[in-house]
Amino acid sequence: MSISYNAPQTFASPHAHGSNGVRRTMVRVQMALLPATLFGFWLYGWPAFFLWLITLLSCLVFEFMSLRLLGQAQIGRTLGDGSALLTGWLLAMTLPPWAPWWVGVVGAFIAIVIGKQVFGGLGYNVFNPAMVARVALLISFPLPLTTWVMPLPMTTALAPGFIDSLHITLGQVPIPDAMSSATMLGYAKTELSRGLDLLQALTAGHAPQLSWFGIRAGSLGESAAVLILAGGLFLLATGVIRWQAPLGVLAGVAIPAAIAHAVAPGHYLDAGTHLLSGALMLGAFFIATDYVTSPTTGGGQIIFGLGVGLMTWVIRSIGGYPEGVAFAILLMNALTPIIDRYTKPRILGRTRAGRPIDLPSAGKGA
Amino acid sequence: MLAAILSLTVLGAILGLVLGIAGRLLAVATNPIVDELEALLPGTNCGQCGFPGCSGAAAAIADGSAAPTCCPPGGKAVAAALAEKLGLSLDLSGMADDGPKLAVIAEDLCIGCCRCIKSCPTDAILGAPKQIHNVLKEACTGCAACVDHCPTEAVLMQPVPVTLQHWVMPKPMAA
Amino acid sequence: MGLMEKFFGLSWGIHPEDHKRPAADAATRTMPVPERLYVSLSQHLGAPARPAVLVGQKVRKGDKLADPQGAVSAAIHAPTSGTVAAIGEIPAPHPSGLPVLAITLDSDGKDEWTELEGCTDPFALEPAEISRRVAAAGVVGLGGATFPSALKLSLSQKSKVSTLIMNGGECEPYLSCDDRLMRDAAADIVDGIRLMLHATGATEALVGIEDNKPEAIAAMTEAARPYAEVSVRPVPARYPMGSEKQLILVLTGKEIPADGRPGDVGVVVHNVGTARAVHEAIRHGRPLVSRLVTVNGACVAQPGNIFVPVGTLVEEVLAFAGGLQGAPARLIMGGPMMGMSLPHARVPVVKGTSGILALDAAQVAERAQEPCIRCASCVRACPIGLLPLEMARHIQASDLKGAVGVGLKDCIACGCCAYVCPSQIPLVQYFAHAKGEMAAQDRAKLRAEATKKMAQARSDRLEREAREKAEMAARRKAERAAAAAATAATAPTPSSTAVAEGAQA
Amino acid sequence: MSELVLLLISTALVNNVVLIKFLGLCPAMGVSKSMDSALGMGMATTFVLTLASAASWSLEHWLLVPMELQFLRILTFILVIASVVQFTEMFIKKASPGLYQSLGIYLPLITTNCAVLGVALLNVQQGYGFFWSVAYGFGSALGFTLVLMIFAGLRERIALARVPGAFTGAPIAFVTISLLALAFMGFSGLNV
Repeated sequence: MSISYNAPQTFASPHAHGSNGVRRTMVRVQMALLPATLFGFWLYGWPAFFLWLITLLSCLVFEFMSLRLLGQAQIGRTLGDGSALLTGWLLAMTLPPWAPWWVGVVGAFIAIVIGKQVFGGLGYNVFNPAMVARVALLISFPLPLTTWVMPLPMTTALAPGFIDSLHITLGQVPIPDAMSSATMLGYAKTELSRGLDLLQALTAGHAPQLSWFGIRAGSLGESAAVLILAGGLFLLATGVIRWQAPLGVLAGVAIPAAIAHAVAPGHYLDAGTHLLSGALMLGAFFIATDYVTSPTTGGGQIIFGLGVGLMTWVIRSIGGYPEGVAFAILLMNALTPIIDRYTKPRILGRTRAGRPIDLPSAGKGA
Repeated sequence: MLAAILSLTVLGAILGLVLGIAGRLLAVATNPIVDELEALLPGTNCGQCGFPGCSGAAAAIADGSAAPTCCPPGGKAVAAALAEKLGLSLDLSGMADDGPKLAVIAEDLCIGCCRCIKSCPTDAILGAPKQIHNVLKEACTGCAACVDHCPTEAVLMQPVPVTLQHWVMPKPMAA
Repeated sequence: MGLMEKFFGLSWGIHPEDHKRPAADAATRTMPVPERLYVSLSQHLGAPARPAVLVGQKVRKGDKLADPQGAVSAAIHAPTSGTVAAIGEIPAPHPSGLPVLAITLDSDGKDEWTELEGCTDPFALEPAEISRRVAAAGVVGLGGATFPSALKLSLSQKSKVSTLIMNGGECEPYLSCDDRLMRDAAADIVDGIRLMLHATGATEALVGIEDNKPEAIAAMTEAARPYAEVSVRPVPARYPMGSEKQLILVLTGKEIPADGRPGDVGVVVHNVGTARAVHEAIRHGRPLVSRLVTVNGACVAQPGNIFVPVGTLVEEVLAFAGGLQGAPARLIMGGPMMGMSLPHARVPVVKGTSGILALDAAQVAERAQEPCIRCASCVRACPIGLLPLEMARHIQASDLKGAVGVGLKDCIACGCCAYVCPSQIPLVQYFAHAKGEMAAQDRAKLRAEATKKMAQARSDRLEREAREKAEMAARRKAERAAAAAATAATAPTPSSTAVAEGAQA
Repeated sequence: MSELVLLLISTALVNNVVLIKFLGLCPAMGVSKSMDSALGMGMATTFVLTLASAASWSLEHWLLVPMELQFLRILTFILVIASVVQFTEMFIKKASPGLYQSLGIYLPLITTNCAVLGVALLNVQQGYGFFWSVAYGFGSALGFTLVLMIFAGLRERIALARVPGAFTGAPIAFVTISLLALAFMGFSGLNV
């Protein structure tokens, strides 16, 4: 019997592979985002859905155009890995739900083109693209980026209909004052800057209420903290993310917040409010865990998380912006190469400094 | 006006004095880099760089009139060593280096004139008048100095054959 | 166990599906000697062996075909009786398919042993004599590294090792030849272990066997029961447990310095298959001419373990195992994690061939490559603590120095990183490429130094010739002057001509 | 004490010389290819800036103001800075030839580093006392070093990335530093 086999090329070992894949990871993250997103659609109505859709589609279009310009083959496969979709999704989660359409488009351009493709595409960007876009939008267009609406669940009478919603998203109808509202952090910042004490401000009748389930003003990724948390726990359970960075972020916010609140409750919000407000949960579980822009080792991820948390608290509490997660993430993204450099794992047979370890003196014969 | 001139003059003088003293105290003996560069070059004086011998090339590289990539027999390895010594970052990708080569003498063309033997910088060619010459593989550096000396074009430069011991796994294509 | 592992060390490595059964449970078969054998001269680490026979010479099984050449090398023996048909190049069992020197042997069908010098009381022999006999039998490490065993024994004796570790880990998926050998020939292996203890002067032997081989553990424990110095130690099944550094760490808790060898911490590691080869060599005087090979993979009709004469072509082994079912995606010599992909099946089995695998596409499970997303799976999987993703990025950018800076030289090429990579990046190929490039650079450097020496020699010669010429001219002039003065002409002295000619040569 | 910390935070982060004041961009772009040389440059600049702050305060208050020679401010400051830089250069050349080589032309160019002169001039405008002037200079230099280190770390990573041809080299460095500046804007309005 003759054996007819000819290797088509030189294969390098190993000749077996695990089943994990990029696409699977991306799909799982999107699955984890789904409950909070659907809840957000219900809570803020059709405009939220339109903005989400526009942002996602724009991301795909800009990714496609970049890849075309770069002359890459297999554009379809790269689009299919789900990374551009995920970036757009995360960006949409942080935008005010009733923001006009161009916010989504401009954001998508910044995220995909400036945040990612100019660095060489997936895996080479040094800043989280969604957060780059979020910060750039906030600084460039502060008004639409800080105009929040009261929750108007789709099932209620006041909610805008499909056509009205299109008008809102297309920016043809200004958001009525009666519907606009403030987020918890924005409210606290405004009241503090008016010289009011938080103790009085938060007990006032018009103060936004904190709620786990999130019937309140905010972005898609902000209102339902518990659903985001659930998504995060799903990712932890499936091994997509690891516990170090999220725990670091939560601890990094909660610890200074608790201390400061204990010292001066009139000036600093309590830890619970910090944890449930803003994009903190989203940031902790979905953005600080971004593989590309966070440190590689567990120790590095803890440092990274703590840094994000601490800077978030600093910016929220004593900075000029009501919300600081996006800034904090960008700052820690910038520090990631330095963290990586100093948290390398120890090589077997070498000291941390990289020199071969010494022999145990007893082990060596004469 | 006078105050301005005076104060500037005095200030300048004081600072100059301080620097002068510091210059004495912190003087560093600089060693001539030319020698170090020459030590890195093959030393065959084959002349392919266009300079008279390796010491000439070293001097030219040191004063910047020649690129560290000017030594063809040295290839990328020597260029990288030179660049590192000079503290230059070098783009070697553009450097023509299609692997090491060996001189081979075509026996049917060789007339035994001994000219190539005289030109070889490492005495790698064996032969006697009216005898077919041969190249010692171990001693040939692939500098190609002998090629032009052959009146019958019997010297050919051939790539060193790849063996099991010298095989290098190809670099993977990036995704 | 999982939780304990997570928190107390052992966080390295991977758990690939082992695919060892049913091949491991199938009874061992012995392959008949094929008509023609191709005995490679490079079956061991180090310099190829030098042929010691002539074409046309008749040999019997066990006759020496080639002598070791240099310090690290091993002798090669005839796997059967017959006639030397040729000494020349054949395709090597290597991914490149480049040629290797080999002795082609035509079998006479008798498979007749030469006179063998056995030994009934080997423990009366000097340790050095055991090493010598092991060397004469051409025994090399059968775990895959094929380091000459005799050299390892004598080095261990010199560095006074106290612990002999027997590697029965066999952590590579699919392979079961060590498992099978431990089940079938436990007594021989234990005898080999005791001989190696005697040869090295070590006081104890620890046999590390992964806990997914309960039959082997039972058989070895039973065989080792009478000997207090040999103890069987089950170790957790985890790839790469069979790696020297890992096994030593798990069994003794000792860590080998990056620039050191196991002997530095008083330990030496041998494969269990090697122990059996030592037993055969010392007790029966039989050189290493055949070995147990696992033939496995979805494309093999009758997977199992087969005793194969060294030099048999892979295609003949596969044919003996029932031939192929369907087209294999890859044909591999060794295990799937570190084995070599073969260019085709017309390459010979060598001493280090632990397995022949014909895997289908589903078993290889390789998908299209995607960009690195820095997920750090590879960092967690690496048993050495390296940063494979950073190394690959440096190599991709042709920055070999940077790659060395993040640990390229400590890489053991175990393949864990490439196995877990979700982007299917051929990390091991990057590292193999970089290591090859660096070796080439080192060779170029050596060559440059040699060139410099030769150029120096030439310029010295030219200088000397010029000086001699000048001296000769001066002498002639003096002689002419003297001759003129004496009005008697003399020829130049013959001796000086000889000197000049000598210099010319 | 806490005021000192706040001044350092304010000068290093909130009013960062490179990212907010856009001073010292030349070395920030030039010596940020590797973290080691960035650290060296940062330390050299820190040394020069701190010393120059002290010297310029002394000159301003003991020479220029008493003699009403404020119009010579830039001239004298440059003179002092140039001398300090010369001294630093000699020192580094002696102490660390490797660093000297990697800093290259940028070391003598600290003289014309606008961060140094800029901080010295700003310092005078602030009207601080001697100690606070030195702290101001030191804090600014700290911010400079921090940005240089961060930027160098990012560039080391980007050097291995497959940046599109049109963006390789300086363009991607500018994109990166602009995104870094974006991140630092988070500190703006920090109420310290």
